[in-house]
Amino acid sequence: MSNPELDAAFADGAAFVPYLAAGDPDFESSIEYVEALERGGADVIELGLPFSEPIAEGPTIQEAVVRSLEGGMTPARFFEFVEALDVDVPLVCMTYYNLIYQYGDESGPRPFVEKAAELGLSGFVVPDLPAEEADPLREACDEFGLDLVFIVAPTTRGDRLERIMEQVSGYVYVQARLGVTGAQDDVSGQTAASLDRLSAYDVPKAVGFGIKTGDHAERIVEGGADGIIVGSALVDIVAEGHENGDDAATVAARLEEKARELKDGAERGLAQRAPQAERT
Amino acid sequence: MSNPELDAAFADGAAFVPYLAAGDPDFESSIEYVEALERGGADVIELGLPFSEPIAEGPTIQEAVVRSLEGGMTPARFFEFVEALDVDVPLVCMTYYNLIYQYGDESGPRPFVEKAAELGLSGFVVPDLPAEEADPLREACDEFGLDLVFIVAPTTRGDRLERIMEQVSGYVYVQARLGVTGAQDDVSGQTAASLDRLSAYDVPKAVGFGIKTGDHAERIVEGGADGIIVGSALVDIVAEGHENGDDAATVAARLEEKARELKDGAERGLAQRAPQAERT
Amino acid sequence: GKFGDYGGQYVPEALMPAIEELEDAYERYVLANEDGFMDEFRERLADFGGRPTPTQYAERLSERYDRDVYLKREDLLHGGAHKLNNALGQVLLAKYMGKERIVAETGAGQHGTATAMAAAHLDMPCEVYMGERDINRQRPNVFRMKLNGSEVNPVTVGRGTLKEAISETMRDWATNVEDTHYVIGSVVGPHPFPAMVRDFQSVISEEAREQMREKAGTLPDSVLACAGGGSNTMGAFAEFVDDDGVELYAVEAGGSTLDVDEEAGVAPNSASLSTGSEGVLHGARTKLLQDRDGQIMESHSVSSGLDYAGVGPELAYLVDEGRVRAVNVDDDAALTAFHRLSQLEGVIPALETAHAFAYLEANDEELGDTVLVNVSGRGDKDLESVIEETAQRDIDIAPDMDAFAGGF
Amino acid sequence: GKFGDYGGQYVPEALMPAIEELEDAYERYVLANEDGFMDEFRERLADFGGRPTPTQYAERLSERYDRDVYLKREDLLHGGAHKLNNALGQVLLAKYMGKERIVAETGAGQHGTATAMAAAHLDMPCEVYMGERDINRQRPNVFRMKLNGSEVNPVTVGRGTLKEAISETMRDWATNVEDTHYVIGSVVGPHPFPAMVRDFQSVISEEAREQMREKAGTLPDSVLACAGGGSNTMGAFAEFVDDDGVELYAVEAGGSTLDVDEEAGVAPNSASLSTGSEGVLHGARTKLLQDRDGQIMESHSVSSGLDYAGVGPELAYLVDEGRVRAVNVDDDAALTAFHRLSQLEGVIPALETAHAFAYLEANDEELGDTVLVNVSGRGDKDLESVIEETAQRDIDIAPDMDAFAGGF
Repeated sequence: MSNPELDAAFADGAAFVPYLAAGDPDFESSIEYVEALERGGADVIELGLPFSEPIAEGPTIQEAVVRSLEGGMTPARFFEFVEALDVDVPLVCMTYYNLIYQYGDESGPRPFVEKAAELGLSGFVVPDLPAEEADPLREACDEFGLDLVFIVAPTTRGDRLERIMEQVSGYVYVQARLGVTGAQDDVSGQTAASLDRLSAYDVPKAVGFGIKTGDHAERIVEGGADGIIVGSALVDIVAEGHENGDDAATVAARLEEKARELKDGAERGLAQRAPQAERT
Repeated sequence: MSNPELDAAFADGAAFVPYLAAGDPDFESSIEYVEALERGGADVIELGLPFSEPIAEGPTIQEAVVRSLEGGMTPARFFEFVEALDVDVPLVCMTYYNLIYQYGDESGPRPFVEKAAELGLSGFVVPDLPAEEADPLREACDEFGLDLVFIVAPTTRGDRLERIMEQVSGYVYVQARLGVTGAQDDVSGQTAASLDRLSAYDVPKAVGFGIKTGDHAERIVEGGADGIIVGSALVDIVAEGHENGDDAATVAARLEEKARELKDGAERGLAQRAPQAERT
Repeated sequence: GKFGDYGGQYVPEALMPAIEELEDAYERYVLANEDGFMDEFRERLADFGGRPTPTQYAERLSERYDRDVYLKREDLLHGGAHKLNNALGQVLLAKYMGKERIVAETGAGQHGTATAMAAAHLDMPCEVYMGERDINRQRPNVFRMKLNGSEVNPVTVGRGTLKEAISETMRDWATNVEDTHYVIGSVVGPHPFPAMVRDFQSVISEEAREQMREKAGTLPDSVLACAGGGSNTMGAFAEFVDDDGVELYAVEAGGSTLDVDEEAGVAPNSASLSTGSEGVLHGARTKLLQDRDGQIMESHSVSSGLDYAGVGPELAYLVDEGRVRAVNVDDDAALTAFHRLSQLEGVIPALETAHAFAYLEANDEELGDTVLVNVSGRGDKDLESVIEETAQRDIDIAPDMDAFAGGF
Repeated sequence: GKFGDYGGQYVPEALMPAIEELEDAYERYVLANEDGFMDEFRERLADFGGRPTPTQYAERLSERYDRDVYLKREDLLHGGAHKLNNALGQVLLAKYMGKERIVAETGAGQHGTATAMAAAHLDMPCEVYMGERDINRQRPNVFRMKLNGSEVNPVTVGRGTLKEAISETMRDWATNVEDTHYVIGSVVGPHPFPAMVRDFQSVISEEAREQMREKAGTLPDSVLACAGGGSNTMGAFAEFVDDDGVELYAVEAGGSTLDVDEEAGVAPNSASLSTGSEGVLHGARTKLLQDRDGQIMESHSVSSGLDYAGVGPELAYLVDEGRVRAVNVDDDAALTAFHRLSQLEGVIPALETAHAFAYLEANDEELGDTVLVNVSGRGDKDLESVIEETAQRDIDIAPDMDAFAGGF
């Protein structure tokens, strides 16, 4: 069901999937930042389309959302943003369901997905859309050949997991711990158990929530993840630059450096995992 | 039942009965003031022993009570005050029942009455002691030969009036209108009707509440009263002098003058009434 | 009109005819239910007031004291305190008597707000006298009275508190006695007020007695109620007085100390039953806080609703007779009990009410297996005082106040 | 979990297992009364909460409108509003589910205080999220929560009001979902919340329906309730929905105007049913105040309790079906109605509640012979707002405010 771009992105087994809110803190800088992520080694980029009520986000990304909205970001601007981006890696739109639902003249997710497909987006992550409510979006994605990524939480088990895994495509977003998005030192969390539960499924597993260093990335990938998703650690760099009034190029350089650290960590993790896997 | 002093005071038919709070605003000045009332023509003087909760008094006398209490007036000081006074007219103590009740070692009114008798006081007016509750005080008064003056209100009729008139001695205090003590321009009020109801009783009728000028006094006596009781109009003079910092002699002179105006008015009223009485 | 030597009618003659008229109305309407007065009163208490109020088993207090503690929830009555029982009764009675105007005094404002509510409900013009100082301490209650359409008349004489407000209301009544009824706020004043207010309030113990039988299967071993003037106290006790096995505790405000300052005329407490002496105030012979001469003292309590130098004559009598035990707790204990009940039971009591719970805390062992406490009112009105008073003390269990430094 | 197209469960996956667990508990304990849950709930509502609340005949309103007006007196419930019905139900359910901690959001503070009371009563640790701006506007309610032992967590993100507090509480829940229950404050959120909160609140109409039969001998021709999130609305309507002859009016806050400022993202009203459009917010598909893109608007009402951009999905459905009429009144009319009810009936309503009475005033002729109005809460909490808002307007019937220039 997955479209080939995302399949390819995860092919090497240590995908680095960074997140930034599109338009944070302004359209132009944000373009530079996203492009810096690619230079730093991003395999897939999650682009946030900010919603006024981001119930799944921690303080770091909430503030990014506020900056982006104050900078004039809207769904229409978001699509302009995607159009303006000069990157080659697949882009996944991360947003809340109401924005997808309201877009266009008819109600329902189809116009939004159609537009996303037109612009070459590869898929969606919608944190407030559990599998139970996902049919209409799933159908639109199928129609236009986009992936629909679902999040699997540490509490997701049994029938629920089954239901999600039937619907997911592109990759599964493995939530490393309970709570909301945000950098956190302890990343061991319930990741191993979650990966274990998912081992039977053939979709790439990208782990997110709390990864902030190359070491974290390394450990996660070593533990069996096919990729790492990093948001808050990168948004922090944007926020800091914004507060200090640093120019966009400087911030972009820092983002690129951080991206490289994370990607390198993931690669190291993969390297260390391979022999172990052979040993068993 | 009346003692001869009060009988004598009302004998001429136009008695002037002024009221002052003893010790207002201080012991020495107050002595001068009371003596000035006698010079001005007082036939009986009502001396107020201030109680902290003077429920029957209007604002003028409430403030006199506050000044007197702040000046250190107590029941013991009150008796010293009476002793220090150099006046020949009968003195009636006006106070609230709790002070009478608490005085001395035994509870009940007897010690207070005994002490009052010893000092030559002629009687009592106790505004919060209706006839129903007056037996103990009445008995003590009888024992020591003092009068107990009762107030008759415009609303006092029938059985109530009967009950009061059985107990009263000295004079009956005819309340000219409803309300609390205080000077007021309209003195016609319900006085005529009250005097009419009382005409069958043989005790002197002194009218109070609201009399402030010689003209008022004249009309009241002409209307059949045996005397007039004046408090607030005199207390006003004390209050004004106190506020202006006038010396006691000046204030005393004003009081004497006011007293004379009132006494003269009462005399005129009597003079006008007499021929009418003959005509019928 | 007497309770032993207490009670009576010590009022100006001008009021006596009105008082006789009221006695007559009390006997006919209240005691004999003429024209169905009591039926209408009880119906309005139910529909407008929210009666019956529950008697609630207090789980966490019961656990704490290892005995069964029940709460009679007068805090749930319309207006937030037992006061409406009386105010509604008297305003309705005034209507039956053909009066056209209501006056009332208020201290903390609870009786004033109850009277204003009742007057609005029954379409009677109402004026409430309130000491200027109390007006400043209890602005929300002043506003509630005004919202209900009552006039609030500031009393500036004296210290500007309840005592002065009562005197001033009596003066208004003496002036307008022919068309006006004075809705007195407690079981005080001249007969028939103490008996009549008790009768209006006795619905508390009437219900509680029945509810205890239902819920506990037994009468309580003891009943606790705070006592200022004593209306919630008599209301909570009345129907238990004949039950010999039920101990009745009137918990007074011990203030900062039971000692009095005769010189200054100040009793830093409101414990008339515990420490007062017999005297005459506001129309009745009762127990008072007075100096040796008989001048009334300035009383004090952290709870302005208990801050009164007198007490109902019937309570004074019942204490002398040994039927009611007069006890007291100080400001600190009351404030701590306020916090304790709020946290343990989810019921924020009036500061008045908190006194009863402070006594329970300190003396639970003497109270028997089953204790009934009258929750005379809710504490919403006291929040500002509680913040201030708590900040001045070191109360372990009090929540952190820092967020509230700005006041309301 | 759907009401037509409305409702659903639009929440982060992390919460879904908890929501499934809650659905299961709802079905077993609430719908099937397993372990006597509903019996215990109803008993606690009676003893702790003071149910039943009366349905009162409003004499002076009836006279004014020349029809029979009845008041369902939820203002008499413990805490001063209908909110306890739900809070107590959910905290008790959390206990049955073995949860060890409660979180809740609050806007004006009414749901927060109700939850804090229920949590104290049932001995459950409780944290309440409240926008910083609301904390500053509603200090007395903040203090009441703290007095009851709850933590109050300020929410500083965004505008700092209810919308943000709900989001923040969901985040806490998503973090602590295993031992924590989220006591949502209205008939909003993901299934089963809308249905469950309705069931806890439907005691209002269950009682009122019976009381109307007793007192009026008939069902009302119309039922009026204010609508913000809609919990008192659904509570007042639920048992009447099947009575075809009973018209149901959900009275929303028209604010200053029904026009919206798309540019600023501000709707100066809270009339989601009257003017909103379908969308997804806080876990459910319902009617919302949103801009063309689907961003949620800042709502507004003189009553902070109605100040919410969404509404319960079942109400949205019933409005679409034509069973409930969505109407609205503006701030001025609500404030005037607040004063009118206070003066005429001696009941000071919450500003929320006043909206229903404003509709009655303007449209009494369409409401039939017998009208039932749900008095969802009392107005004590609103005194400060009322003083401020009244001072900014020219309301004939408002009492003179001069004495209160100093505020509280």
